[in-house]
Amino acid sequence: MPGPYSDKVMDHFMNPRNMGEIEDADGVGEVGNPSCGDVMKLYLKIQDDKIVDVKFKTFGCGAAIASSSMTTELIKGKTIDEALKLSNQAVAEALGGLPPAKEHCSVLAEDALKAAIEDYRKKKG
Amino acid sequence: MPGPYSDKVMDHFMNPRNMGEIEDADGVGEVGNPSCGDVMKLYLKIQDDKIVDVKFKTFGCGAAIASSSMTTELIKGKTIDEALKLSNQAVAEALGGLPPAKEHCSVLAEDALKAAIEDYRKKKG
Amino acid sequence: MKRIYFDHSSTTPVDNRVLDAMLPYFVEHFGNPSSILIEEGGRPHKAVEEAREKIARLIGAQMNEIIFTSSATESNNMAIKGLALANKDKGKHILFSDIEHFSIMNQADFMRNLGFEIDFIQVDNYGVVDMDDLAKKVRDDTVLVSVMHANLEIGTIEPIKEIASFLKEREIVFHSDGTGSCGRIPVDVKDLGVDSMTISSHQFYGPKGVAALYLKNGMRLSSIMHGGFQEMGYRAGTENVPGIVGFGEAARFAMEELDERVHRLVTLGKKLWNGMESTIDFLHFTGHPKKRLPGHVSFWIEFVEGESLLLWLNLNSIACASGSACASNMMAADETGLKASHVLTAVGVPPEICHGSITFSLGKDNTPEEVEHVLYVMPGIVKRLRDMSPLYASFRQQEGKRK
Amino acid sequence: MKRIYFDHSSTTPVDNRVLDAMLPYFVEHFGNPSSILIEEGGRPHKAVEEAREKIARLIGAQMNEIIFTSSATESNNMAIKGLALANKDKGKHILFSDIEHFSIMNQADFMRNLGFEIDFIQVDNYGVVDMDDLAKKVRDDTVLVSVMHANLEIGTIEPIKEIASFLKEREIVFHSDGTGSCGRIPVDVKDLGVDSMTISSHQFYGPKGVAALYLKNGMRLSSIMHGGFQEMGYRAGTENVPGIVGFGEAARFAMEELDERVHRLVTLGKKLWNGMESTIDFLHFTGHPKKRLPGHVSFWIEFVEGESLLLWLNLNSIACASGSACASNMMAADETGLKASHVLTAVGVPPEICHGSITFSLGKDNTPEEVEHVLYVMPGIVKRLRDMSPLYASFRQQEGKRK
Ligand SMILES: Cc1ncc(COP(=O)(O)O)c(C=O)c1O
Ligand SMILES: Cc1ncc(COP(=O)(O)O)c(C=O)c1O
Repeated sequence: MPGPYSDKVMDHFMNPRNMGEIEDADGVGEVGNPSCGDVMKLYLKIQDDKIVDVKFKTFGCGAAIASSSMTTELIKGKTIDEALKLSNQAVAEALGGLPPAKEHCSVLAEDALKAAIEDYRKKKG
Repeated sequence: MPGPYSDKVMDHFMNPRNMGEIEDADGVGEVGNPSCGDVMKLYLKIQDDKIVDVKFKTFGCGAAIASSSMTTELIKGKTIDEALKLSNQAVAEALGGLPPAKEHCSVLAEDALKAAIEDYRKKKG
Repeated sequence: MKRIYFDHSSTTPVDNRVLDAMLPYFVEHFGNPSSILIEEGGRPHKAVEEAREKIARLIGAQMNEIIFTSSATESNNMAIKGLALANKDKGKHILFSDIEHFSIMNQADFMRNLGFEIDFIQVDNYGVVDMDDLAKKVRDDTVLVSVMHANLEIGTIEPIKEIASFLKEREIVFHSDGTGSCGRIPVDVKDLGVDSMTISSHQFYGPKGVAALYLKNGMRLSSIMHGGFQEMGYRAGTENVPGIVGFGEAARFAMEELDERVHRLVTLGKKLWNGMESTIDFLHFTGHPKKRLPGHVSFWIEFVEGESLLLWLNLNSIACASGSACASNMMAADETGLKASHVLTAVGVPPEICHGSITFSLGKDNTPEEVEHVLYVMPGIVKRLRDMSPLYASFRQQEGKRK
Repeated sequence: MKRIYFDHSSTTPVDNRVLDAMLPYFVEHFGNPSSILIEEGGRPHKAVEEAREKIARLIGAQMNEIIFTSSATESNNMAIKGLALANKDKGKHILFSDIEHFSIMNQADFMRNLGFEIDFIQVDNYGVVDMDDLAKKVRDDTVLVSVMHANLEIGTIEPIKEIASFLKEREIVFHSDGTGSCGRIPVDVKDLGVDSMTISSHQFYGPKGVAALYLKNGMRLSSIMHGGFQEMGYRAGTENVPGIVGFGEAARFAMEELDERVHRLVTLGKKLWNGMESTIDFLHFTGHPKKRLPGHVSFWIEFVEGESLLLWLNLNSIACASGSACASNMMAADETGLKASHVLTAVGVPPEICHGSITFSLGKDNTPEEVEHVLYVMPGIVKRLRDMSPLYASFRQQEGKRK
């Protein structure tokens, strides 16, 4: 299908990786606002500063879902510090690019990740 | 040919009746001005107040040539008084109508006729 | 799989019979209709006038009340700018309904720069213009009012006749955008009483690149497209002859087959509406339940985002629109293009939902089987997206607690 | 008898190869290019962008410098109104050449109403813009100058590059109407140095109903067609997809075959020019003898009225134009439409002659045999009309006396 979304975006939209919840997550981040169209929730399972499991739930457009999915793939197995270095551009790039009007979706993914890590740190104290 | 001119107009344009000059005309009328695009010259041969012969020369558009030709047909054999009653509408009607932008051509024909008759009357004294 | 096209609000395919009528005018009868002194111009000239007559007949107008343009957008621009400028001695105040298409709405700034004042008439929750609000907003210096005939996003048909008679008493010029109505439902401009109306070819199986403005005899309109003497001086530029011919044929077929088409579409629309209602929970229809375009079903679904729904439908070979059919532009330079639909906001849909609206607009060639297939596919997609939604998860949790 | 079409200034037939490229976009790929989220929109969207690239390549522009419109007239309106309004803080003074097409000229009153001041630049007897007059008329508050690239009535090609560099120094925006040049002769907008240029599809075997405006990157232009987000926000309205596709293909063929076409037309034009010169007395060519469009031969003949000449040629299966190709409108409401051509008046042709001008504009498919046939037919028609002319009679009489 020729369209605004790359094949990678469509692949992650159709087959989202790591979709779901983690019951006993160590960190949870929820960002976005339904009034802007997208809500993203990220669950992290962390052991020894390493992200051993990650899941997401997203209400949003194709780009939002694909960005969430790609973010989980990119951070799984990484240390927290490595994960924090993940920029929204990196997510967009890994997806083969996003239409200009949709770049904010990759920003949302970055924000969700940061919020989840912050939540983890807060919980950890 | 579908076009702005009626078949009658095209017939008189292609086969103008009474085109030419009368060497020893009793009345000659020339009207129009090259700057308005049309010049019409009408020659009358008159016997006993009756138009026994008529010829014209015209520089002008299709409507001007057809109006001249039709005018000569309509007045041939008529008395001067009858001829003077010929209106430009009658000429246009006889031609099956003229496009609005070309109605002035039939006016020109009427004017040429009047000028020729005036010339005749002046010459007669 | 064969595609199921439920997006006739965005555009329609050209009818094969319409294309056949257009074909001779590209190569064979290619002449310029203004070149009527040569044979090449005669046939195209005649073809344009015949098409004009067909459009006129479709909407009950006189031939010389039809001005050809290049799009509904151009007709709307011509009407608002042209009528306001020509009548500005009467006043500077203009009213648009709150649910006008962008091709009306986005003229507001330009008109303000020309010294006009723009106000907006409210609609009720069904998208029907509020006559009381109109009465309240009309002023002594109101010169022009624009209310569309039918809204392609939510399907609602407006009380044009009522508005026209209200405005006539006050001698206010009334333009109605008939993009959604002409060719789809019976339209009689004399009966409606409008002063001008936009008609769009590609909304009823005619080609893109051509439209018309009905302009009532005697109305003053300033040209905004200056040049040669085409279209009675209202709209300059060499005529799009094949486009106009196709538009004319499409109008002829729309007229001949109108009853049949409406009947079919009403039936299909009802089937789709009822099916949706019974299979999808937390579903909200938009627009008026009765006074609406035949075969037009629009709604939003709680906890389901519209674009994702649209993408999944597309992957299932079903074409529809989300948000305004013509308006949503993903290729916008940045995210400012992604505003919530002003139409849905106007009918009171909460902004977070506006992105979730879907419009199914059926056409003359859709079938009951297609409706059934859509009804069969929908619940699965809705479930899938809800399962992904953190909003739905927390809603279910809350619900669980309440029980 | 097969028609001999020598009126390519008025319009051209669509190339069969162009029509073939358009056909899939009426019925099969009918989608709205803005609906890019559904499959139906993808292909049309891509087709529009591919066409944009072809137009850009034809004139040496970037893709994002091409805005599609519905006609050369619309492009000219968009350019003059849009550039003047967007830059009005720089000044209120606008200059048009004396030989601009009506689609530029007839904007003067509208622009004056918006507070602009319009002056006109003179041309010499060949129709070439007088650089001295331009220098004299340019003011500190001159904001915009419009000079066409090639005049379709008299064939003259203007010194656009020279004008552009003169204006660039003064930071004055420069629009050039390339309706007559683009697709006919090599055009490189960067080399010419124009800020905007009009390109017309139906002037080079593309369909009617579509054209474009080249707008140099960085130029400010106010939209005059408000609505959706099409054409980068410069020009709203659903795209005329098949028209745009055809325009693109026509541009591609024009580019690929340009040298060949020009070569052929120069040869045919020379043959016609020389033949006319040697067989018709009291004949006066109009326009520049060298700097002119290939295959374009325009003239007036003493004692022969143009419309009658054109009608007789038509009866002999020869199509040409008299007066301005696009301007003459016999169906005008009254005789005010029959003014002498402002172009011919500007090049110093006496008004009584203006009605007598003829333009032969040849195209890629004309043949030497056709030129020969026209040369064979002309003298008889000229004689026939002179024999009817009282002016010629009195001229001959005078001549006789002199001898
Ligand atoms: C009500 C209405 N008016 C006008 C338009 C503009 O139509 P176009 O893009 O064909 O100019 C639309 C587009 O869908 C519309 O819905
Ligand atoms: C130089 C020039 N510009 C613009 C136009 C207008 O073209 P259109 O009628 O296709 O809009 C013409 C028409 O012949 C022309 O000669």
